[in-house]
Amino acid sequence: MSDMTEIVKRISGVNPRKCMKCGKCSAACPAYDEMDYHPHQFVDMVENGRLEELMNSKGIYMCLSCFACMERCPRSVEPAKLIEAVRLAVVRQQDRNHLKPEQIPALLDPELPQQAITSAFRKYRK
Amino acid sequence: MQKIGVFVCWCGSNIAATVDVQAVSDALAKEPGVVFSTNYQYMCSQAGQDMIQEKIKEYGLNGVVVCSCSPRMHEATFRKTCEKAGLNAYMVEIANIREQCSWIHKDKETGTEKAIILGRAAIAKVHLNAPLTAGTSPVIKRALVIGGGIAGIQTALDIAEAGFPVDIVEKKPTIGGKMTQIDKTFPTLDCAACILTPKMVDAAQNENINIISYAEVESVKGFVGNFHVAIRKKARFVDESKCTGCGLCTEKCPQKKVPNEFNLGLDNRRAIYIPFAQAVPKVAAIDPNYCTMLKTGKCGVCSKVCTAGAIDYTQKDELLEREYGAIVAATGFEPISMEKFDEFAYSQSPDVVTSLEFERLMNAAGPTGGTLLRPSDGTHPHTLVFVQCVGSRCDGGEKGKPYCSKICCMYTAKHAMLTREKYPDTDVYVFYIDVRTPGKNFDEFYRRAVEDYGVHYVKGMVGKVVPENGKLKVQASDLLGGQQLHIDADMVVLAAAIEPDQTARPLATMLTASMDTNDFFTEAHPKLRPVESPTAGVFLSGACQGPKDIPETVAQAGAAAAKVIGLLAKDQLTCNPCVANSNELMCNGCSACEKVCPYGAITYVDKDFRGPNRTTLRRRVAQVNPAVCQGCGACTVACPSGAMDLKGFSNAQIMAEVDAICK
Amino acid sequence: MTYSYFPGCTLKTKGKDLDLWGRASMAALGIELQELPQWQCCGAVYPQARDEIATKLPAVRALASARDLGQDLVTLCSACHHVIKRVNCDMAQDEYIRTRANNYMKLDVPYAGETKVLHYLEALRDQVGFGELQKRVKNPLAGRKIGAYYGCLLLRPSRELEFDDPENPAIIEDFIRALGAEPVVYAMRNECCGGYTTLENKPYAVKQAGKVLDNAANCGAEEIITACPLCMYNLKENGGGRLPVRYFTELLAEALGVKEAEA
Amino acid sequence: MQVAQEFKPTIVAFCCNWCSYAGADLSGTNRLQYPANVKIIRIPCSCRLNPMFILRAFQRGADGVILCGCHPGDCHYTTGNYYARRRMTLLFSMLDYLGIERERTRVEWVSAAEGAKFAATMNEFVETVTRLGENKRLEDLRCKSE
Repeated sequence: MSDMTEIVKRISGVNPRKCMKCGKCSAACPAYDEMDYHPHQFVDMVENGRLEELMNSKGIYMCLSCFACMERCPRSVEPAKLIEAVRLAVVRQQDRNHLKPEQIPALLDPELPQQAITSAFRKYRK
Repeated sequence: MQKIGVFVCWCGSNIAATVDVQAVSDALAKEPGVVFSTNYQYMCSQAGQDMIQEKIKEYGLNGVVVCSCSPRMHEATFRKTCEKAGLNAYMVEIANIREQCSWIHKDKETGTEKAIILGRAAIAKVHLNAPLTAGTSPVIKRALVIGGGIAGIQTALDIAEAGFPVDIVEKKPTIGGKMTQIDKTFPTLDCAACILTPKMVDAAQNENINIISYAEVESVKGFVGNFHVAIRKKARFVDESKCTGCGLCTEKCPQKKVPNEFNLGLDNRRAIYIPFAQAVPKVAAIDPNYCTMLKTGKCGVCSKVCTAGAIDYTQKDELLEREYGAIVAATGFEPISMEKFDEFAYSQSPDVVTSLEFERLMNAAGPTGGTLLRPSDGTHPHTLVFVQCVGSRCDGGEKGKPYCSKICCMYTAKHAMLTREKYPDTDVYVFYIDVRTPGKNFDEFYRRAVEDYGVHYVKGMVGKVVPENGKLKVQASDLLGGQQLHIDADMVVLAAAIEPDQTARPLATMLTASMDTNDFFTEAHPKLRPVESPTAGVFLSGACQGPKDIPETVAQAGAAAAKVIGLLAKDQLTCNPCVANSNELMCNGCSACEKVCPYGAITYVDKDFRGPNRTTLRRRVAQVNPAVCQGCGACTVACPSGAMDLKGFSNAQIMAEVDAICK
Repeated sequence: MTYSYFPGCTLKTKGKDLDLWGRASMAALGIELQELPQWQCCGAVYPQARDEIATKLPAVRALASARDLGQDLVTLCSACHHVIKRVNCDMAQDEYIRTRANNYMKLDVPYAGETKVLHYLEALRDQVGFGELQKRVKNPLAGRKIGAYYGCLLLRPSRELEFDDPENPAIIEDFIRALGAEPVVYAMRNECCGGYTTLENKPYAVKQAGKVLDNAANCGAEEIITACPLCMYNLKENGGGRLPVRYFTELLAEALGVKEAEA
Repeated sequence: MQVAQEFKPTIVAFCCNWCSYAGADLSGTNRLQYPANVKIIRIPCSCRLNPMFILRAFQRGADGVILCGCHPGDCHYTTGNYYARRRMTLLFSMLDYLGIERERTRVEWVSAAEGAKFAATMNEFVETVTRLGENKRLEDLRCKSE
């Protein structure tokens, strides 16, 4: 798991030690109540090697990638990049794709833009 | 024949841990001219100094090399030591083997090797040193204090008290500074005006103090003991000697829509104004950006109502030339602009205010007469949210400051406490990252806010403020409670970071005083010389040197005054003997040196020289005034014939160092 | 003036209105948007991980072909703009990504971020100018109170997007003013609408869209404009019809009189 | 490659007393590392640097020479660093003429507060000079002791 933590830090480019624990990321997060772990916890838990818990969390699929946490962080920690890296660490594993093509037809409605499906595919599977 | 002694310092383990001091002293003992070489634990200690003096006498040393910390630290110490033993102070050279060797290298072999080379360079230089005697220059017994806030006022009062005349230059029409805008002071909660305004009056009445208000320093020339300063006194269009401060003009002026800077634009003033009731000097000023008379030539109401005949629409800026022996920078601070932090909706709602604006809203002389009312609709707020560290402790970049602004934790506790005390029906939240309250009675004060006044302190930050239907929807994190909070607030108060005043940077350039990357003035030594600038004769008072609260500012102001008094008490100053010197036999009189000298220290004289066959040749040669020369060395390089050289840093000495390093 | 133009997947299908009125309006203003010959879908999400190279290539291809044409590249969809602009930053600033992307692409001339990427609104502001636009308006939208909805993709991260002040943007407000209508500023205009979760967590998407629209309506907006097809969908379908939502290009076409001419 | 790694260039750094020498001290105080190849010579002001000193250094076998002074506008002697800047510009074009690589000489403005900048500059400069290899052009063989 510690190798995985290093990979997550490397591909995200995030240095969790820059965090000063002010919680502004979680204060800015519009999806806070949908997530089991919150942006500031991602930073803390990656730093403390608690990656597995994050990888099993539902929160990684609830992050909107709206970058409010990145924009407002006073220390430029960029939690959104970390959350994406954790999500990648999951979906890059075999059979861990979060979204399967056969699920799609049921989700469609006539007005749904392609963008929604394209982005879901890109975010949730490899 | 040179007899050089080498003294290698361990500096405890600071040097000895990464430099083999024994190897260094052994290696340097073999250098030509070295007759004695040793090493010792603390060369700067009394025992170390005694040893140097002893060896000077024992070996008849005529040159000393100390391998130790930076010459900026102890060069003066070792020079004095040697002088006491009868050796000229300028026969001492320091090899910097701590800051520039042991502290930057980890490998002992590398460090030792480098220390030896640095020692060799110093030995090579000392071979060419010559005894130097310092000249003297007179001290002008008058001080200049730039900035008339509490720091400047206190410094000026203390200097004046010691009997020296002092001028305060203040850019605003009145002295007093930021403290005039503050309502109450922490942790005692006494009224700021009640303790400040008597000091302002003292300053005005002290016969040694001359207040030059509404003025700015335009240029500074000269050096310690002998500064020449040009001060621009801005036209206030009111004759200061005639105005009685009755204030009738400020009531009759028809131009009523001028944002009142004293209340931070929360209300309006007239085009002719006295900043506030206790202003010093209590003299009106006309704001040329708004005065109808000055802009269109039609009006003149103030002139008609002024019984003293003080109004003068033709007044021009005035340039004063003054001379001073010492200068104190006391330019203070400003809260940063909230423009780049609009997640807190500062620009979108008048009910989002900065802490300084909140001071005005709580102040009896403020726009609401001391009743806390919302700027948007004048109603009484029930829920208030305070946000700390807005723009402080950021990781640099264009947004925010990397440092802690130091005063915000305490004034926020004060605001929260006062709000709860005056209005027990309010709910007050303070969002904090850390509460920092080092200081006498500070933490007790903060705990009182929490325990006795029921202020809700929440560990976390505010992430978004959304003004909607007359409320401010605050979205914040409560890290200890593990939840995102949503509060419908009536007012949000932002503890904005503080930064040095805008005028500090250009002033530092004029004073050639150094600044740090945040534009705070740098002190000569962070621990041991905290109120002096590295530039001799320039002193630092108050928040221009770093964020500080009122007691600290007053303490530092007094310390700066003590340093100024120490300087002005001297009749003569010892000059730097490392000055330029022209070899008249080589000088060809070209004037190149004279043109580059920034101090006008070089003059030309016609002088008779013996020519061939008993003739006399009259030649034009350069002469350096050693009292004026500051020893920069610009002339030495400009001189095409090589006649000009710098004592203590001569061409031969520097080349010898180069040779020793490159060997 | 001719720009290279990247329409993107949605603008060819569900977001046709955004594209149609965008092109027609620019043409009316004398600017040609030349669709890139062989563009591929940008992927709609910027891959943030540094080791994601293949997913950045469609954007690099678009950028390189605009460079080869010697034109600035205009985008219209917020998502495309976000992806292409950020990939361009990577190509200009990140040697690791640049080297690997170029190794894949095997272009005649390696690409290193030379193309200038502009959003349609930026092109409108900088090339036409909002002052000039105001003069060209045939049907001023006087009396209409319009809320600009920026969403997340256009503004953040501001260090890379450099679109406008990320917390207090003004470009769409200026645009609305140029069309003769009254812009309504509301704080939620730069908050995410939650559209990404419409497949995953519809109740949340509904809740978040509601927050945005409530805030706009409570601040006095009577309609909303956006540049993002996903925001459009989410605010419209999940927003409960609280306010009419339209693409900003449709509004532009209306004001310029392009819409009636086409109809 | 093996040879390039072993090569340890000799670098002379001239630092003005007021800003850069203090900046160098600060990088020591903050324990910021830079290679030991750099040896600092203290001069009162960057304008004290006679271009001759640089030529002398190259002549005696220095591989790189760097001058550090106060930032333009912040000179302790008001204008000294402006003189230095002009003189160095002239020297640079002459060095080109002499065939000494331009990268072997450098001017940097380092304030007393910029300890980190000093260390970073030195690391970078040493790297550049190491890449260039030994300086042979201006070395006077007569000066060699053996």
